[in-house]
Amino acid sequence: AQETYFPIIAKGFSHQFWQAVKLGAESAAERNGVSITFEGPNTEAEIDKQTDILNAAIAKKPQGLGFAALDSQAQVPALQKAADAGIPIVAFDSGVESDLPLTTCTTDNMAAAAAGADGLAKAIGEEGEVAAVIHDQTSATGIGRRDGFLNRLAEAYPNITVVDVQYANDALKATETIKAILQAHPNLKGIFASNEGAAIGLAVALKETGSGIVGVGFDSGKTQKDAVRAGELLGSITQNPVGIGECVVDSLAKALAGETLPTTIDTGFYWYDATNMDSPEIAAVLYD
Amino acid sequence: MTETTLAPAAPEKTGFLTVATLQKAVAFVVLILLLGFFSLFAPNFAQWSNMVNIMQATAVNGVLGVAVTFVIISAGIDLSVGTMMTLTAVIAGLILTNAGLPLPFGVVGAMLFGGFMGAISGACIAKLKIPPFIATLGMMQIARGLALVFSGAKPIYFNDTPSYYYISSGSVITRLIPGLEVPNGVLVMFGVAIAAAVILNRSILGRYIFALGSNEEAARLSGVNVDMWKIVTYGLSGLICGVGGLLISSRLNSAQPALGLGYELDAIAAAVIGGTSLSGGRGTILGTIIGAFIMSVLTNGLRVMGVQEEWKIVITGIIIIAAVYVDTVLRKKA
Amino acid sequence: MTETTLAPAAPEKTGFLTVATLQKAVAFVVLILLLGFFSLFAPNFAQWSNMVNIMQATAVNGVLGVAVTFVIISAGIDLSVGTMMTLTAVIAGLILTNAGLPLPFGVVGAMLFGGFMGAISGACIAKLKIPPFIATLGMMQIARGLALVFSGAKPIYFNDTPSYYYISSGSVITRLIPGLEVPNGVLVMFGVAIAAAVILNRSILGRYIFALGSNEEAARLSGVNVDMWKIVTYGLSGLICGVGGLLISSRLNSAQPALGLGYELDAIAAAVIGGTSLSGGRGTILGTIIGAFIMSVLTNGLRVMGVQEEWKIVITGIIIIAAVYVDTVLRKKA
Amino acid sequence: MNVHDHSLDPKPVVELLGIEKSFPGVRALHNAHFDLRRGEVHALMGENGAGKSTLMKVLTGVYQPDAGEIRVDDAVVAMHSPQLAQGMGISIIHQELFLMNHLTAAQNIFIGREPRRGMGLFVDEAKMKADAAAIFRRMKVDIDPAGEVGEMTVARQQLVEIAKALSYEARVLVMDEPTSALNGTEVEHLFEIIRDLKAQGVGIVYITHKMDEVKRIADRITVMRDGEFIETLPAAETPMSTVISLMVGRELTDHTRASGAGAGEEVLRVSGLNRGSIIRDVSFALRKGEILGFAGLMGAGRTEVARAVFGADPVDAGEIRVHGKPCRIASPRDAVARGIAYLSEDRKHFGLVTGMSVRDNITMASWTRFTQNRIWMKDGALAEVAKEYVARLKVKTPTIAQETRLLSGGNQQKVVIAKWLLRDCDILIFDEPTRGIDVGAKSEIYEMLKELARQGKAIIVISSELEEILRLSQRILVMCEGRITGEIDGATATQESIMTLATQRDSEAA
Ligand SMILES: Nc1ncnc2c1ncn2[C@@H]1O[C@H](COP(=O)(O)OP(=O)(O)OP(=O)(O)O)[C@@H](O)[C@H]1O
Ligand SMILES: Nc1ncnc2c1ncn2[C@@H]1O[C@H](COP(=O)(O)OP(=O)(O)OP(=O)(O)O)[C@@H](O)[C@H]1O
Ligand SMILES: [Mg+2]
Ligand SMILES: [Mg+2]
Repeated sequence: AQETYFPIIAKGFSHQFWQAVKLGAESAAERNGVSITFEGPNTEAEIDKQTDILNAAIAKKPQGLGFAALDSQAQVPALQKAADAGIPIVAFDSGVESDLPLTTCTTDNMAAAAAGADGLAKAIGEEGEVAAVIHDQTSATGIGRRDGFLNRLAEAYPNITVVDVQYANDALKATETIKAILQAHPNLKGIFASNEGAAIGLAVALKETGSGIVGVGFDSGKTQKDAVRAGELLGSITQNPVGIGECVVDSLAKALAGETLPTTIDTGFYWYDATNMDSPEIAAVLYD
Repeated sequence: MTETTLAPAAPEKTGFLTVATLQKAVAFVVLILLLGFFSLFAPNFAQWSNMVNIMQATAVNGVLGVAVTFVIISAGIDLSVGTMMTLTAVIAGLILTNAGLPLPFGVVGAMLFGGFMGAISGACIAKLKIPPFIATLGMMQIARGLALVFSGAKPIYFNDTPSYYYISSGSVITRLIPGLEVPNGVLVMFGVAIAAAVILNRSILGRYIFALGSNEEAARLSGVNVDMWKIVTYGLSGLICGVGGLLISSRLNSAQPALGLGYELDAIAAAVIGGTSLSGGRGTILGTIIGAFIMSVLTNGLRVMGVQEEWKIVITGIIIIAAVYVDTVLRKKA
Repeated sequence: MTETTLAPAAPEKTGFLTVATLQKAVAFVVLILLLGFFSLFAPNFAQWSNMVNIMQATAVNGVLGVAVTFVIISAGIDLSVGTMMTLTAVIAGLILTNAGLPLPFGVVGAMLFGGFMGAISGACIAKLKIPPFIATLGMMQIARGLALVFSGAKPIYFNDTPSYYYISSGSVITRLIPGLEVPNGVLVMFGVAIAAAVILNRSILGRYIFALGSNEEAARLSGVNVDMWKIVTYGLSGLICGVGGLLISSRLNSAQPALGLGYELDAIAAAVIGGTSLSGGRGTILGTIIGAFIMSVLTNGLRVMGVQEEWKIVITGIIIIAAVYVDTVLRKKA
Repeated sequence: MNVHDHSLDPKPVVELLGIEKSFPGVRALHNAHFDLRRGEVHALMGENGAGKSTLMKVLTGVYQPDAGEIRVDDAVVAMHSPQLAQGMGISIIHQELFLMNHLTAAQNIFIGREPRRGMGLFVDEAKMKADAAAIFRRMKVDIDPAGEVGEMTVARQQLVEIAKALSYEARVLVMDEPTSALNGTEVEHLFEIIRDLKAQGVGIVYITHKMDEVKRIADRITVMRDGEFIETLPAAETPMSTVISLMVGRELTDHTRASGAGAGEEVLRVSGLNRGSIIRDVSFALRKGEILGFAGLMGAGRTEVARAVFGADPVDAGEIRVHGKPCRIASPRDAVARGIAYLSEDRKHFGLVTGMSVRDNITMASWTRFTQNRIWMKDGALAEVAKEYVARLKVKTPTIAQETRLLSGGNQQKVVIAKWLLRDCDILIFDEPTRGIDVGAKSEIYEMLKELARQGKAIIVISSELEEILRLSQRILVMCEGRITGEIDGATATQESIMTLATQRDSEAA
């Protein structure tokens, strides 16, 4: 019989986060005895390119499809083609506004970022000026994490003012951006960085300026983990990307086996800092 | 005095699909080679549904390639085609969704706005003597920023204008010939290409574009209004980007304000692979369309083969170089 | 019979910092204007610590700008400088972290590898007659893909080579003159610039780079080994990208394989703002460094002012055009 | 005056035998022979497109012949690159300038073989400049070795090319129309150098369309026609009329001088034209039906005046009246719209769109007249007029679709002339209209200019050839250092009277 094959289409592939998802998907594929490919566009803006990837994947007549939609609406018609061809679909990372996917292995960016806001707020005594550096102004992940952070602060911490929100899509640009923010706001007490690249930039900027303010990151990666461990960053949030990858492949395998799936599977997120990052539960979801 | 030797007249190069043009468009050979290769080695590649995928994936890049071909033949460059496409898509969104006007307003508005912004690039180049690379690099940023400003950095959906989706993704052809499912977007691309080829080869604008690209100073000293024609050329490029904006936003049923960066390099690559000379004065629309097809066949084929993403990037780089090499060699032989 | 009139001899343009060079580098005026503007309107902008920020933010783009300046003067273009920087950083990581060799191997290895890859671009251009735009566009993809392949698409950290961090972020100057805290990365940039200026203005290679950019055919007919010197030029560009790779990876203490796309346009913009002509034959290293400073002052100033992201993009676009415009106007007057 | 050295070594240094060379659609050379001896000046003559430049490019390794033999010192060689030719002591001054505009004169002269220092890595600029200065001194020209070539006039650029060829210390020197942009003085200096070189035993191939030059310096003359060898003659015994009839295959009618009659109403008046120190207070008038000559030495400012009137360059001050009406001419477009045409002295850069066809070049200034609804080109009509002008000017081209860069120099010039004839302006400014044009075609162009004047056109001719000025002009304006130093009636003008005015410098006038 023909080998079971699932194309997994992510929002990107070169970022650490997506590489970790890929890792999870690959290990689950091995476990389930299926083959996968893992693809994604260059940036989270290239929605049409992702649609082309999706179309090429459907052309291969796969047995299942994992899809992390860059836009919750725009790609529904393309997914419809897959559904019409009888291909089971599992959405991941963020959902689509449609009931085509059998399930969504999701992670709540808003809630995760809110946890970061809580951590930051507590560390600065729930008052003072803070700023945020977001990795992307328009993507679902970027918007979710930004708004989760800002909304939580606005709701729960009236004495904290957000003096600046800027955007930087790589570690170097994040470094320069954060240094400029520190320059402009000498009274700043804390900064939130919304992905691994931004968090590396945060760590480098704090080191270079010798600033002692509170930094909170997102995702994982060696630089960030080292900085958290060394106390240079207060802490960070991680979303268990490996778990997401496993969930996608496992769900597809279950669907083929005829199991019914819940509409969403929350893979969760975790706040980690120097105190808990070596606990087995946290260490398992961190990656280098 | 002795007679001038008159060898048999060479065929004149004018039409879109004359033998001479086809001979020139040797990129075609590369395209056939790629199609052949993938048909053999990529399972499920050679199916009509996948050909439709490829055509659809070519539409936007093909249209942007046509836009930039005009400019490149005039010895300029347009780095703003990608973000200009995005900006015009956002304008269409503003007109149709935010202002709620009927479809034709959106279509015409997006194109005119593209033409207007292109003309501004052209004016910077012609009047302020800014090098095209810089003027359009600046415009690339301006268009990108304005797309975010106008859209509030959020996608604008066209849900209120259901017919919008048909610009790109419906299929007039299927209605005429059931079973032959060619999306409208592809027809639009071919339509733009034919119109562009006619303009380039038959109109006075096209003639001036070639003259500008070959020797601008000689054209100026012949009394040609060089400045005006430059502005018109960039304006035309912007207008065609407007068509690109309509295509992509119709396909995604939304104007995505962050999209577009990097598309300019693909468009330029399509033109150059198709034999347009970056030093100006030489190029064909047919070549550009073939160039765009080469790029999407390559991308699609590698995807269908399931090549690892990072290797896909490496191979794409190699094939772009190889395609132009084959083109150079064949051109010399021709 | 009477003598023909002799115009007063023009001042000589040779050195890195002669009056003539400075006069040419009118981009300087734009830089001063920008600094003045932000000092007035951006709170806390005009502080030494921020000047250090700006210098440090200039280092990478300045070095890449120098790399591409050589190529542009030779009438070529190098779109691969950004991803080549990334690739060389990854190579340094492989040598130092994965193979565990001592620091000098990593430094030299990264630069040589960059030079080697650059020479491949050069060979495609010189021997296969691929237009530089396409050859380096292909190389941009190849380098990007290889960076991902070699690194396994994961950052490589330099934690085992603690001294690596000092290449970019230590400060030799502070040790000599306590209080004057200028990071090494900035020194490296100036060192590269001075070496590059000497090569460009004094060496045989520099002479041939200008000759290639002015009239390649004339150089060829005069017996210049045009092909070889092109390869050397692109090789040199790649080698300097290697320095850029060391700078960025040392600063981030890791080689980030996904970074680098888009850096080429900044580098080219720095060169052109600094007065290098995209049609070849004209350009200075000093101008490029000033151009790079203009870009980072602009970015830093807008960030310190806290201008909204989308407007920041628009303003950057406008200022790039304006800077080149001022340059054009002043140059004409000079 | 003629220098004929009769103690010539009869054994040739280089020999070209039965050379064949074809380009797509054109047979440029067919059974061409040529040989050159030590210490002789061998003139190579022929009409435009006869194959002279091509033959010399074959000799110097730029082109490979399809058949035939090249012998150097009696040995057959495969001349596969320019470097090889240089290595054998054969160097060439190309008809079209091959200079690097952004480099200085010295840098251009020594490109590829710079004096070096610092382990061979660095250029010894000082030595290079000194060496270049020495060559310029020898040529008795005042060119700054550190001046950028792109800023120089065509004449100076040509001198730099000559200096470059001299610097090779070659034993065979090919000069392809070296004086086409030069004036009397420079030509004299060049001839002195040629005599020196001869004395040193250098063999010189000299290509020109100027008969008087041939008469003065050539030892032997080889005539080519349609790519074929016709005859080699000793210069001393052969009358020029024989050479000309061999070249064109028939006798030429003798030329008459222009008369002052026939001038009508004033069509152009320029007053108080100023631009820096290049154009100083230039005023003149031009009448319907007349040919006004502009004479002067190299760099006198004639081209600059013409460009200023044409709107190609901005001016500081000055008024221009066309048909009595003052008008602002800010661009060539304004000028053409008011009926002024300008034929540039530099056809390669300012005259031709070399990448486009003969048809498009001829019609370029008139495209707007050949459109439908002012948008669509009537290509059929374009082709028709282009063919008409190709026939009328006897442009040698395989088809009107041929790219102009593939034409011989003289035929390119004809294409540019055709462009302006077709545009049918009232005021024609012709800057060096016969540069690179052969004798036969030249007299045809002279007749054409006279005919145009008779038809009521007003014509300005700028020329460095006094012959030409004298033959054509009803009035002659002489310029020196940007000023008009005098006006002479064409009927009474002599070379001497022109030269006196042309050298009337400020210092001498004061
Ligand atoms: N590269 C080329 N491709 C096609 N045709 C060419 C090329 N070079 C020269 N020809 C043709 O070969 C013929 C001889 O040209 P050539 O330049 O040798 O003439 P010439 O005797 O030097 O004329 P002139 O006096 O005008 O300089 C011409 O018809 C010309 O159009
Ligand atoms: N772009 C320029 N910048 C500065 N000086 C120039 C420029 N062009 C020409 N000149 C100078 O202007 C003067 C007049 O040059 P012009 O070309 O008008 O002379 P001409 O009488 O036409 O002589 P010819 O054409 O024989 O060289 C010369 O001294 C020349 O060096
Ligand atoms: Mg010739
Ligand atoms: Mg002149």
